[in-house]
Amino acid sequence: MRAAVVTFPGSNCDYDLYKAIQQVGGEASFVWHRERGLESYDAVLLPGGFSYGDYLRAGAIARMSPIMEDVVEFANNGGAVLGICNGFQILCEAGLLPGALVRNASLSFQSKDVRLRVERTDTLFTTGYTLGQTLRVPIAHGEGNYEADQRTLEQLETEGRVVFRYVDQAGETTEDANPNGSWHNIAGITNATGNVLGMMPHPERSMEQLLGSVDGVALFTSLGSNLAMLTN
Amino acid sequence: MSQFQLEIRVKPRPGLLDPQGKAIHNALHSLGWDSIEDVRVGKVIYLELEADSREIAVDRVHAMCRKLLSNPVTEDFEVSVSEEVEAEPL
Amino acid sequence: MSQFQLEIRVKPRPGLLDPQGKAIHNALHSLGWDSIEDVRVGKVIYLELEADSREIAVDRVHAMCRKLLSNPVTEDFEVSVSEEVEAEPL
Amino acid sequence: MSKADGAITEVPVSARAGDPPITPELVADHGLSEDEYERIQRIMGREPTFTELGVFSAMWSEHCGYKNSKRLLKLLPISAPWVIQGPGENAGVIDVGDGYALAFKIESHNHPSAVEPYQGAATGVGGILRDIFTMGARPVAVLDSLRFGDLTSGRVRYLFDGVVRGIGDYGNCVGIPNIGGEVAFDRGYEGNPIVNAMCLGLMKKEELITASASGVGNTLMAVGARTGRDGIHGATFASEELSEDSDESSRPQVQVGDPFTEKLLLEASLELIASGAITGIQDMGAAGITSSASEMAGRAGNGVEMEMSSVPVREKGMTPYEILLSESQERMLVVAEKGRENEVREILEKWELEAAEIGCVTDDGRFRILEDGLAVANIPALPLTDGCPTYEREGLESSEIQNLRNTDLSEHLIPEGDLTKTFLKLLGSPNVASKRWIYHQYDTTVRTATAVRPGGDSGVIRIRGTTRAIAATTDCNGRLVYLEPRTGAKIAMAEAARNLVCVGAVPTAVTNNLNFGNPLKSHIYYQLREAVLGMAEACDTFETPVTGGNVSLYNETDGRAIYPTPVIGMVGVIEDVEKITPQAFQRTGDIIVLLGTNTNEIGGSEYLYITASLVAGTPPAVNLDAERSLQQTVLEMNYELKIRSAHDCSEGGLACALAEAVLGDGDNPFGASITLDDQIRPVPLLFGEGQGRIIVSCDPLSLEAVLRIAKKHDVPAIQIGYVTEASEGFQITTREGMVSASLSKLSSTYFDTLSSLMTVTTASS
Ligand SMILES: Nc1ncnc2c1ncn2[C@@H]1O[C@H](COP(=O)(O)OP(=O)(O)O)[C@@H](O)[C@H]1O
Ligand SMILES: [Mg+2]
Repeated sequence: MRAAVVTFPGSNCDYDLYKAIQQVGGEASFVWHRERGLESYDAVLLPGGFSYGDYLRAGAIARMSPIMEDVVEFANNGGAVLGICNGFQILCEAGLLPGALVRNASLSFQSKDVRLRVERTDTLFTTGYTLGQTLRVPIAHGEGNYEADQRTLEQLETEGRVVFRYVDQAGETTEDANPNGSWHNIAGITNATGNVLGMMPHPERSMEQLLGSVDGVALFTSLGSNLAMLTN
Repeated sequence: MSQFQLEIRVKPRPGLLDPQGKAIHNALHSLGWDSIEDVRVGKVIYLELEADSREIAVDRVHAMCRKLLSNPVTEDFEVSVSEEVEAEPL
Repeated sequence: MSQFQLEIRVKPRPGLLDPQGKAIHNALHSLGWDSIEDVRVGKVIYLELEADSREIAVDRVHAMCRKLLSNPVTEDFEVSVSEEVEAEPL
Repeated sequence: MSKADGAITEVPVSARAGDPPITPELVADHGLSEDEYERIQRIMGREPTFTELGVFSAMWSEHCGYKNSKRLLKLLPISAPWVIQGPGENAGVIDVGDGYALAFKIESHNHPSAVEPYQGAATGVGGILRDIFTMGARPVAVLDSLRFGDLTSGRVRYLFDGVVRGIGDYGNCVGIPNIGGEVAFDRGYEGNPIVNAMCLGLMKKEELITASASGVGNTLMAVGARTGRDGIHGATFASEELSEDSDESSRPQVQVGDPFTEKLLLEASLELIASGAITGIQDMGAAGITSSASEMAGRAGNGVEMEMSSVPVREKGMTPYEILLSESQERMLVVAEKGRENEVREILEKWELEAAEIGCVTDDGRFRILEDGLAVANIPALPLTDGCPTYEREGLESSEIQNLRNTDLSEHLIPEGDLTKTFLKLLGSPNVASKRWIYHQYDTTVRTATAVRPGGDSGVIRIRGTTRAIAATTDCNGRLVYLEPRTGAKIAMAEAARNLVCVGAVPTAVTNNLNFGNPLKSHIYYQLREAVLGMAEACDTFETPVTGGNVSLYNETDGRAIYPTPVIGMVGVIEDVEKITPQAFQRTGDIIVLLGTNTNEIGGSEYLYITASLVAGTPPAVNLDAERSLQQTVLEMNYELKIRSAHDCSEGGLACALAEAVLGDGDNPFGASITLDDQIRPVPLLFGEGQGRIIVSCDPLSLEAVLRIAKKHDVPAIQIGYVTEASEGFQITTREGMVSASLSKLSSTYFDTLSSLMTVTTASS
């Protein structure tokens, strides 16, 4: 897999994502937000961080970068696009995913391990998981509260586009398990065609037991092997 | 050409959650101000702009709001001109 | 008793750096709006309040601003009444 | 003009129109004594201009000139074979093996945080990050050491909340994980919070760069954010006591941090250093351009000339005085090699930042400032940076503290009521309870290197591409330093080292932050000197040299000083990341062993504060040699893979340390069954803060080896119990009663205290 890690001024999880791709045998390259052209990549990854300081709204200014036109085109052509944390926020601002990520209900930044339940195992990113599997992955964000209008929310549920939800140790979507107030404990969603995934938690930080968890590995291996199948 | 001072108020859409408004509401209550209702918190952006007319200035700022300054999914905006100063002739 | 709708604008004090304003300014520039100057970003808070008179309502909100809604060290505030509705007699 | 400076064709200095005349009042307002002003006149050979007075005032402030601490700091051991850079640079640097060097330093932002907690703390983090990356190192971790008054006060909650948000928002945005710190709440810090931030940076050894203005003719460039009117005279301000009206008068001095610009500046600076286009780089920190330029000139033995109208400013009409003394954040001074200025500009442009040529390095040893070509300041650089008079004062212990120390505590040795109740009260005190409410607001895992997050004895960052890791901790119990400064400082050192060995790290070097009151008062000077002496002795014994630090004096409100608080930031090296030892128990059936000896001491304990609102008595005795043996014992057990957990005893004593070891991060708690056989009353036994104790747990099969290793080092070791299932609860039995609680009770007591205290509204006044 040749993956582009798109970096914006203020991205700070770019290197972590780059390393995650390498760890699963992929080939990662940084693409600076002012560059153009993503034709040569199999996947486009938008990393976490604070693009433009998250000033105005998280992702709002980054979404205006030249490279974003290419990201939109890449996604519209069915290319695999993954946005993590700030990357998710940018994807929403760019209209590639519906809804918006607003201030955490607690009004505080939340940094800790959460548990996620896998709700879809038929996307490019999640074939390596089993349905209902619980993952332990860190979050670190101040604006991860997923919001949309009622119609969009219902559509997401009826079309089964929620990929990850925050759950408790028992795997239940309780209020206590919800770190930011997201509607229906949403932690990650996909677009209608399933090729764009946005998620607030950081699977790229769950790649080694030494650092606390290896539950993110399957996401990157899924992506790698699915892309390999597609190109063959 | 005149110089305009504009004020843009961006506020959460009615019906959507406003955690900040809720927190302020609670805080005011616990400080004893209890006859308060319906607290909403938004952003206000001030900027100065040169334009041929007030209408053009406002139009331009509306365009900025639609493109960048507000998120149509969660926010509404209002623009007002707070001052107009004739630019000095060159 | 009347019901008042108030609008409170809290903005960074002049002279202090406003990183958010700066970033928005730069973003607007790079989108081609280049005749813009002096972008500052603040908060706007809307709330409703019951009080005997407009003056009392404003006074009360001033007190809230000093105590909670604004940071006296870094921010200035302005209060305006946007609507007054006679409360229904009981 | 004095001949000695070698000045031949000296540019005449013009007094600027509009500058106030120099009067004794103006001199005093600048924080300079009459003697100091005379000295300035001798150095200058004439009366200084207003601009020059401002420059001297900043450079000779306590903050930059270390007037009252320099002589004491000389007493600290600073060398060891692994020290690459000792005190005097932006940060200390040590060799951590495999070709890597670690830059690290701690810095205070107490005064700004007292006035504006959010921005004060945020800009504190910004400053310490810059100190690290200007050495050529990439910041990889931050820690924060905080002190506040009691949380019952709304103002204190406001300060605490603002400080934590400020630290979090800044570090999170730049993307540097927080790996630990400490916080204490005590009326001794009411009105005068302490906010110290420590940063660690890694580099390859050959990437080290120092901050000196070398190469005559090279170009000085101002890089990063523009200069505004914020924080003018911050350095002088930080060297004064706060008074009732500080709030009002110091408002214009508030600096606002911009972490986004910092992140860009960080990347740009590391790229600049790697490019080789620059020979020196320094943060414009306290005293702004003035100190960065004069210090860089001083280090190289050169001079500098700068044109003020070339400095990019944020506001119109700024005077040279204001530009020179502004402490606007996120700015750097860079020395570009002549002819390579464009490379510098290009790198900065890529990162969407500005770079402006503002002057050059000269050979005449002068600090010369021009405004539109006219000299407005012309000062010999060396006396400016090194000529600040230093003082040695008389130190005398106050009798009040002698009396406190001699307080009869015997009545407090007897527990009031139920032991379990007392225990839970202590475990739920803000000083002992989990600090989760804080570090859940800090990104702790960004950069994917955090092997031990906040919540353990030390934070640990692995070095990618090697098997190594760095551990770091900050420690100081101000109450103990207050009661007996020398002992208290040794205890801070001992605790820091224990925290390091508990994760398996060899204590290697120290940075420190001396937070004290007004040194002109003899009892404060006494505290300062004693604390430095205690620290020095411990540094010698532990072989942990001091490579840098920070001094923050005048921490007083309305004449009342804070507890003397010499915060120790200690770093250690772990050779094999696989051997990192956790704090929490790991397996049911494991044996719990206490290393060290329980004592009858309760002086200065959290127990006294909680139950009797007392800060009194003699601090626990500390034996540095015994501490050293204890450290070596734990390290050997770790190295031999004999222990499964290790946790030291500090605030709250043995009982609270055991509770922390069963709870872990709350996710997967254990139970424990403990029997303490000592002939000691239960209060000091359970809650006393006797030094030199570490709790380890091991597989029953390793017990013999554990006891053997302890014996070899002459460290007392005794089996005190074993790890059980959580459902079996937590019990400690003593000869005179027991503590017993369910894990859910322990857990809610320990984890929920801070957050429930902080959900109460925090108004700013
Ligand atoms: N201000 C803070 N920032 C980050 N972590 C903190 C802070 N205060 C405390 N912690 C963390 O909470 C844990 C307990 O702190 P403390 O009781 O001071 O530990 P110790 O007694 O071992 O020094 C440590 O892991 C520490 O790093
Ligand atoms: Mg400890």
